Amino acid sequence: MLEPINVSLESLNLITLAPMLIAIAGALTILIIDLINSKLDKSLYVMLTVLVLFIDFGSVLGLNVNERGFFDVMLIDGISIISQLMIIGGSMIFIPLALTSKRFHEYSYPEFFALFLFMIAGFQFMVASDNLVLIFVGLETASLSLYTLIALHNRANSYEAAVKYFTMGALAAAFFAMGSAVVYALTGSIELYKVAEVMATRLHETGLMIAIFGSSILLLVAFSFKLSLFPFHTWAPDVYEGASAPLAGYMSVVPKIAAFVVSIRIFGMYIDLGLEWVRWTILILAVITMTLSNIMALVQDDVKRMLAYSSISHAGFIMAALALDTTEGNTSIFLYYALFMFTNLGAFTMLWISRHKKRRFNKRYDHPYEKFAGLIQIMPVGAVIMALFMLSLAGVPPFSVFWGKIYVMQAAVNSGYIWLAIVMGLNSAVAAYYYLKLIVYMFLMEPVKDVDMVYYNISKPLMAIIGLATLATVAAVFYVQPLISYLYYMISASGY
Amino acid sequence: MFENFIASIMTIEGAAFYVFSILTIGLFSITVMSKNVLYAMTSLAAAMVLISGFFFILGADFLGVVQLVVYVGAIMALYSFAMMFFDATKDIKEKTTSNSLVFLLGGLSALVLVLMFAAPIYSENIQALYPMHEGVGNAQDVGMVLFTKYLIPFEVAAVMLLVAMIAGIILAGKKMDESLTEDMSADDEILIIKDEK
Amino acid sequence: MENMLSILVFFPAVAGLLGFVVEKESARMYGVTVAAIEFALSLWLWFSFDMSNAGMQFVEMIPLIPDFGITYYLGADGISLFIIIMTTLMTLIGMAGMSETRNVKNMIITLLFLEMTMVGVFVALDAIIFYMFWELSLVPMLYIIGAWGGPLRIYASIKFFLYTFAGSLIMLVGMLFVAYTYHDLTGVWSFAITDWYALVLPVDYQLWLFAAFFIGFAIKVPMFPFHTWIPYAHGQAPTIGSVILAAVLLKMGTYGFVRFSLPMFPDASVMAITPIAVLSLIMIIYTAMIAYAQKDMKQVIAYSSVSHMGIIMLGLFAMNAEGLSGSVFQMLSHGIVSGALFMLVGVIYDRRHTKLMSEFGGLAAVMPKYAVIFGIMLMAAVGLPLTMGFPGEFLVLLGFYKISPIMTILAGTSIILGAVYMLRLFKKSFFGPLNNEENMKLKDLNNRETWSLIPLVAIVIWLGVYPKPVLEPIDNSVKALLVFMDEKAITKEAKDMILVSKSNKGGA
Amino acid sequence: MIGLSHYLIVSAIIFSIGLVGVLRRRNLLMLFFATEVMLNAVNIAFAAISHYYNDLTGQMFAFFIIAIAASEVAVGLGILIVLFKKHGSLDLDDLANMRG
Amino acid sequence: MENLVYVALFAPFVGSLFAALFGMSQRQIFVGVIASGLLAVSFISSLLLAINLYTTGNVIHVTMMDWINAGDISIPFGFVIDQISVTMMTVVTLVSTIVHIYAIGYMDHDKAFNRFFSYLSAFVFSMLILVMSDNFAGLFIGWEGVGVCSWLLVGFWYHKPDQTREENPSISPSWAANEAFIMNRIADLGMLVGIFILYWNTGSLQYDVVFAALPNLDDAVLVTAAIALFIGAMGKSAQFPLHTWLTDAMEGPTPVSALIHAATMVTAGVFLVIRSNPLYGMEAVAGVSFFIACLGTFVAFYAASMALVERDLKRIIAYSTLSQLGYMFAAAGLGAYWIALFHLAAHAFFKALLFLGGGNVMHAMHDELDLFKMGELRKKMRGTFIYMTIASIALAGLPPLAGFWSKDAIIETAFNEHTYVLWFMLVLTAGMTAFYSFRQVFLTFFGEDRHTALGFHPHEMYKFVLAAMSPLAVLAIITGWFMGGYKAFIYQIGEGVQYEMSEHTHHLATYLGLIVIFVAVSGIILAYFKYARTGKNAFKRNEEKEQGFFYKLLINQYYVPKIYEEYITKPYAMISEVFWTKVDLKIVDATVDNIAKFFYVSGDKTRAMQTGNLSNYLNWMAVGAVVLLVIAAISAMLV
Repeated sequence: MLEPINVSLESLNLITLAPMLIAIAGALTILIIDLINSKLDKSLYVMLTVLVLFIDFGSVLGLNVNERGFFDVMLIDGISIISQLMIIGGSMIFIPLALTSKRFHEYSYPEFFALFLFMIAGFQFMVASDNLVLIFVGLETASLSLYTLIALHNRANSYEAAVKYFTMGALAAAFFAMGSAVVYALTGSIELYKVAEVMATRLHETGLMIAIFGSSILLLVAFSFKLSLFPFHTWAPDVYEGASAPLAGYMSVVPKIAAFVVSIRIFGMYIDLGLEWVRWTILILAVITMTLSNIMALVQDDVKRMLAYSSISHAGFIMAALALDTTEGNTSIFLYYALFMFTNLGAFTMLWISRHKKRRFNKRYDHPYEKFAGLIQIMPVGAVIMALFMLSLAGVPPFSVFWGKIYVMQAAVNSGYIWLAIVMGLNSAVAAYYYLKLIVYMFLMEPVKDVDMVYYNISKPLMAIIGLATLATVAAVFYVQPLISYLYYMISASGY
Repeated sequence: MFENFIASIMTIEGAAFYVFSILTIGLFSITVMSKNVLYAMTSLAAAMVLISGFFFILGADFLGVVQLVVYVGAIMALYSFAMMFFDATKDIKEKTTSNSLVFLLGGLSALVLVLMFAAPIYSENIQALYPMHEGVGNAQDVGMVLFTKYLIPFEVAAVMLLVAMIAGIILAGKKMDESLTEDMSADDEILIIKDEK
Repeated sequence: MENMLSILVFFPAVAGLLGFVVEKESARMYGVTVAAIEFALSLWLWFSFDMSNAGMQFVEMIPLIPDFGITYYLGADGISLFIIIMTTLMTLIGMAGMSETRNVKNMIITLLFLEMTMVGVFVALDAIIFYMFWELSLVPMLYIIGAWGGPLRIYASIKFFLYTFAGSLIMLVGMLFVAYTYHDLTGVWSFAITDWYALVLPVDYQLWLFAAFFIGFAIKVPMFPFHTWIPYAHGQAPTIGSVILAAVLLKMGTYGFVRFSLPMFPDASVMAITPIAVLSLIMIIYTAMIAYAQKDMKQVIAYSSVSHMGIIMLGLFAMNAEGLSGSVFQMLSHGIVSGALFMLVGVIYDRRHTKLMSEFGGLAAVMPKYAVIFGIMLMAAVGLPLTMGFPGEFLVLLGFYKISPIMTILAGTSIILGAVYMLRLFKKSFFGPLNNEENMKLKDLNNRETWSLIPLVAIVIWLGVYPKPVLEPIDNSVKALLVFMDEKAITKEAKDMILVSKSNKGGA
Repeated sequence: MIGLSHYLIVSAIIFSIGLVGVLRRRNLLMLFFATEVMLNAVNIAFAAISHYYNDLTGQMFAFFIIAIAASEVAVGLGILIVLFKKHGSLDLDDLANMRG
Repeated sequence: MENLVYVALFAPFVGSLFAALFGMSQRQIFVGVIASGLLAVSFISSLLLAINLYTTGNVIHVTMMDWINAGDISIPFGFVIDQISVTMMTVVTLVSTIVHIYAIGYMDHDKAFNRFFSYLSAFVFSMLILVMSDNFAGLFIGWEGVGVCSWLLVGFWYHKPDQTREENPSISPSWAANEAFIMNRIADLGMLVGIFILYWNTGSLQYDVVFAALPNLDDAVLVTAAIALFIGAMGKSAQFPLHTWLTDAMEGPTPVSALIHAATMVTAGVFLVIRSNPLYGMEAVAGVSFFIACLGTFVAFYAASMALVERDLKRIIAYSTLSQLGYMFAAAGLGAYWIALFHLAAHAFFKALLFLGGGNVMHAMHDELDLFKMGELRKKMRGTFIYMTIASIALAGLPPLAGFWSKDAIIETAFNEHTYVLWFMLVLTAGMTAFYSFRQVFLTFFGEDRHTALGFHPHEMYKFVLAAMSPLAVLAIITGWFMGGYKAFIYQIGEGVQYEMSEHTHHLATYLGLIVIFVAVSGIILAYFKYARTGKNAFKRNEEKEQGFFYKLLINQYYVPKIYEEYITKPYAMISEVFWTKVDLKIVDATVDNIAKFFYVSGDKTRAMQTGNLSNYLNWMAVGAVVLLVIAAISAMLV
């Protein structure tokens, strides 16, 4: 018989669980409310979700840095706090986008909001642990919710997107599991801090390198899928296109932040062990990703798809920063996403508000460039705002993404990867073309059809979100400093 | 080498291993290659039963049971319902991707993985973090770890299953049949402001 | 007025924002008034400028991102002062003389934003702030070319934007590397150019960085072989766009060389003399010949503009105060003269909607005032003494003679080839019999056109006869720059090559 | 004696079989089977490692993999059902509306 | 006295501005009158300065203000009134005044009367800057200024269309103007280079500083500087091979030709050499100087040869100008600077007179210039006839008129320097000069009346114009008499300009003079027999002779303009076109576009990987994973 185990409540450090529990409790509340009264309007659920997220945000802010909890499964370090804050923040911007002036299928389900909160809880678990099991389970919770959210948009394209995403996700999950198995076989542990210790002692055993490299590759395949690195990115454009515009914008930011945190933990570990090979593999993948998706974005006819490719390119950009494995590099990841989040969500929101079921400009696409032709004449303010987002994405100072971009490039230069900085620069130049293309359509061309407006789907909450995104994009220079110092502090405090 | 093989096959464990290995590999191959969904599914179920056999050999009794219950019981049941729903009992026609590429990839991946696992991956020096205890049943051991160290993942897994359930219900639900966002016949997606009010 | 430069930079931008409120019909007057106030402000800057001080004045410094060393840091010296004044002047004149009638309000607002970015580039003393204005300046120009341009306007505007954008990104990497080196050596992050000046870099670093900055600046200048965007940009741009482009935007490139490349990389600059001189020579001769082959008046001016930029480039690398001061002076002169020439071409384009020389001939008879002003500007463009074009060109050639007599002679062919294409242009359009029916009834300059051109004529002559008020502050700053470069240079070759003025030899 | 490697190699082979299935299959249902195969292969590996290290972690992981597989099936089948309702087919090749 | 300097300098400028004010309005006589009056003021001031200088010997040096100060260079607007500049000033202002008055009559009917005066006065102002400046940069201002004014004035009748070279060798006024400007620019580059050399070696551009520093310089520097400056002089003074513009410049109104292309501007090159006599007089640059002399002699002969067959009245005079400039250069090159300067002055007077007379003829003949269409005009244009004869005698170099003294001195110099070849050439040229100048006189004023048949009814010029020309006529006669006085005057400058014949030459002077006179008279007589007779012996055009090789060679100016056109102008245009259409558009620009296109096309290509088919996506993923695994395995084995 085993001895009973005595565990003190303090040693569990339950507070580390609070944020996720809040999200889960929120989700359950929504489900219960629905059970009580099923005729309630989406606005109620939107606001409830925002409130839950608000509390969640507060509880994350209250966490202390570098704590472990619950038999060391939970890990609350700097990056887990900042990533949770960003995940919740991004979600708070995203969810009010449900308040459109038109009715959409997914928002008529209260479950949509419950799943959304579950997904956030999943992401939070994913980033707040260094245990591969919890990472895996968190990841799957979030992913399964996300697949459903995509499918709920309820169009042929969304099903197609969901299926593609799901199937490839399942394959990636298998790779993740296999990778974990190899890691486990190598070290007898699946907790990364322990893995790092053991692996360091086994690095020089003969014949073992193949397993070490192999494990890194298997895990890399899984996360490259999540982060949409070449050649595992193929799902991304289709899924972004099939999903509703705000969800696509959301997907290009929040799940990636979570995946980046785990990647920092896993691949940072490998690189820290002195495995330059892993660093180079990631670097090369990152470079190919940013270049290839850039040139593919060049030829797109649809703004949403173009933004999808551009999001892939941005992810490649950041992945390169990850490979640097320096504090600056890691800071730049979060800084970049913090800045990119507003701009990209803003851009996708602009597409969202231009959504119209019947007034289509193109059979195949929802948002072809032609739709925006001459927008400056039809809706000048909208055109200017969209142009600001595009310029920001292109990396024109002083708009937000520029600051992220130079920070990434500076990090590359600081680590001696000047060629990488140059490649990033040239890629930005190529990228400028397709952002410019939209600006050209909006400002320099004549409207294609006689339309008196393009933004059919606009409502006050959406305007507020766009206003916020615009403000964050334009005034970035004023908050970059506190942001950098906070991020840098948090990241260096957690030792990355 | 060959003597080793003979020696290993002579033990019960060894014999069982080889039998199970050959059977699972064969059955899974059928799953993958068969044109008939029914055959594929049946062979999948059978192979899974055999895999639980592996678990029993390896002393993971609890896992073996779970494998039987969840996989063979739940998952296979789901699949069979799905199969009935999709009416997929007939042979299916598939345009297969070029077989040479597929087998090349499969072969290469097998080769590399085998090479990886053939490496001296096992180390005597590794201390078990959560050792199995002599004379304690596997289920009890597992329970002890599952409800201390792995309580959180366990709970998250519960949430995940809840998510899966909700997702399954709403996706398969009747409400999904009508698409507001696409069907032109459906009620216009515009809910002009007056409705909102 | 401590924050004079900030006011100078942001006044047009604020005015531009407020301009959205102004009613369409009144927008033009609004723009002209704002530009006039801005010009007055820049003149005030001149009057409060301490002529004897060669260093930075009106310095403002507000930390923006201290962790990353980015500071809102502005200042002006003798070199930038006049370029700023020229910028405000040309914006004012361009706006006053603008004949555009489509979407005037948008044009005015765009121009005001453009003015902000242009002034910003010339007063920024922080590399990132510089880069910010540098990049931002592309956007309004893109819009101006793209929205009001000719049939190929979209191609031209995109080419303009992407070309310069690509170049400046390489430059950005260079900037980041300098910042990194600075951090490496001092432990402090800083993008302040004045901090960077203190950085003594090894020669190979200098060369690489020089190359990175070179690409950014050379495309803007535009140096051969990066010049091909400019014929399109000029060819398609509306008059006002060409005026600003030629007068101010191109100067950003040459200004960049003075502000960054020379003081930061003295050794590399000295090593780069020959390659740059060769490129400049190609620019001077090759584009002058191309200008000769043109059939379109505006293209002649566009290519001539490139050719003249070659002279400026040459002067920058003369490594002596004569050449460098001349070069800076030539920037001003080129700005005013080529701006005026583009306006003049615009005048005839407004009347005839063509710029082909073959359509004209004998214009001097029907448009005498126009011919006179055109003639004066043309003479200034070919560097006639007592016009503004001369002192700069003369000093540049004089200065560069010290480096290489042969190259100077080749560069000097500019005065011949310039005369060749300019006189051909003048002959074809203004001389000869008045054959074309359509030209017979052309009206001479109207009041608006006259009064926007007269100030330029006055300046061209005034600064040709008495360049001292402008040349002296420039020269002071240039001399200080050379002393600084000489002290900073680490190789013997560079120290030998950089010629410090005798008046400065005793220690600056 | 059967060593760890034996199990792992079996696991590797089954994993590859699963991969071949994923590559070959055009019917989504059958494709899902193949992913199950891959996950099962990993389970064998985990159980074996667990056994040889005498450590329970591997069994835990395998346990969670089973749970994950179950949820995936639920969601996956849900998606398949809506898809089937819309398209009337589970063939991948019919599913290429979005491309380029 | 300093104020007088400014008065002399700025009076024409004021006149120019004043005229410019009325530049676009109707013809106003008072504009011409005022401009002429202001020039007279300038002349009087110059004269006073000259007298002052002559009596006191004090060189006046004024600095008006700074012009360009950069680095170590410091260029002021400074003016020096010494013997050389005052000579030039007096000559220039005198001739200009007369030409201005003349132009009031000559340009009477021109719509752009006011503009003309503006240009003409501006020219005088520039010329004065050129001669008065105390530094090379100031000289260059004037140098370019006169170039522009020349451009404006040659192209004054800009409305005339281009013609073929056969119809009109000068093509059109505007073409000629451009040619003149561009040719001058070529030379100006040489001059600039000379200025640069002097600056970098002496640290200044002030004449006094530069000349003081010359002895310390390397020979090579001196030689290159001398060559470079002389190239500048060659352009302005139309020396071979930059001479073609001068004859074409005759497209301008005749007063312009008289003033600019005879009396003043074209002599600027000679002036430059004289001004730089400390440089050209140095041992080290003796070779260059000798070359100058040779080139001068060659041009004298070369131009005279072309004048022999020319039929265009003005072009003949232009060739004679060219030829006389050659004389001046010969003198200057041989070191006889003061003689060159003296010939310059004398030439200015008689050549201006000749041109103005030619202008009268042209005015009378309604711009017809073909000598073969004139004849027997002396009866209708007595005054003009007398003036032109005086001027032609002076040009031909018969005593006691001005041309004899100065030209004879030059020829004597050539003898004195033992350059007998040059001497012989110069003597021969003198004969040719006499021949062609009298050929022109005879064809115009004597012989058969050929013009009436063609419908010309010539009439004499206004009286006031003829009166205005009289000072020139007087000067053309008497200038030579003051040679001795002038010599004393100019010797005040110093050794540089002093030149004395050797004893030996002095002895032979009379004989040498006689030889020249003999040759000249023979030329005149030959011309008389050929062209002046009437009746049976009257001159007839010989078409057959005009097909001869020499005739064609000469009438086509030795085919030099044609060569320039075929081998310089056309190739230049062609290469320009190639550079533009082939190099710039097809190579440089296309490269840029192709880089962009490359990205676009590769985007289109890679887009194919996004087939939309999930199976392909899975394949991509599997391929990626397997490839990475294989790479991992291989690199692990290599590690």
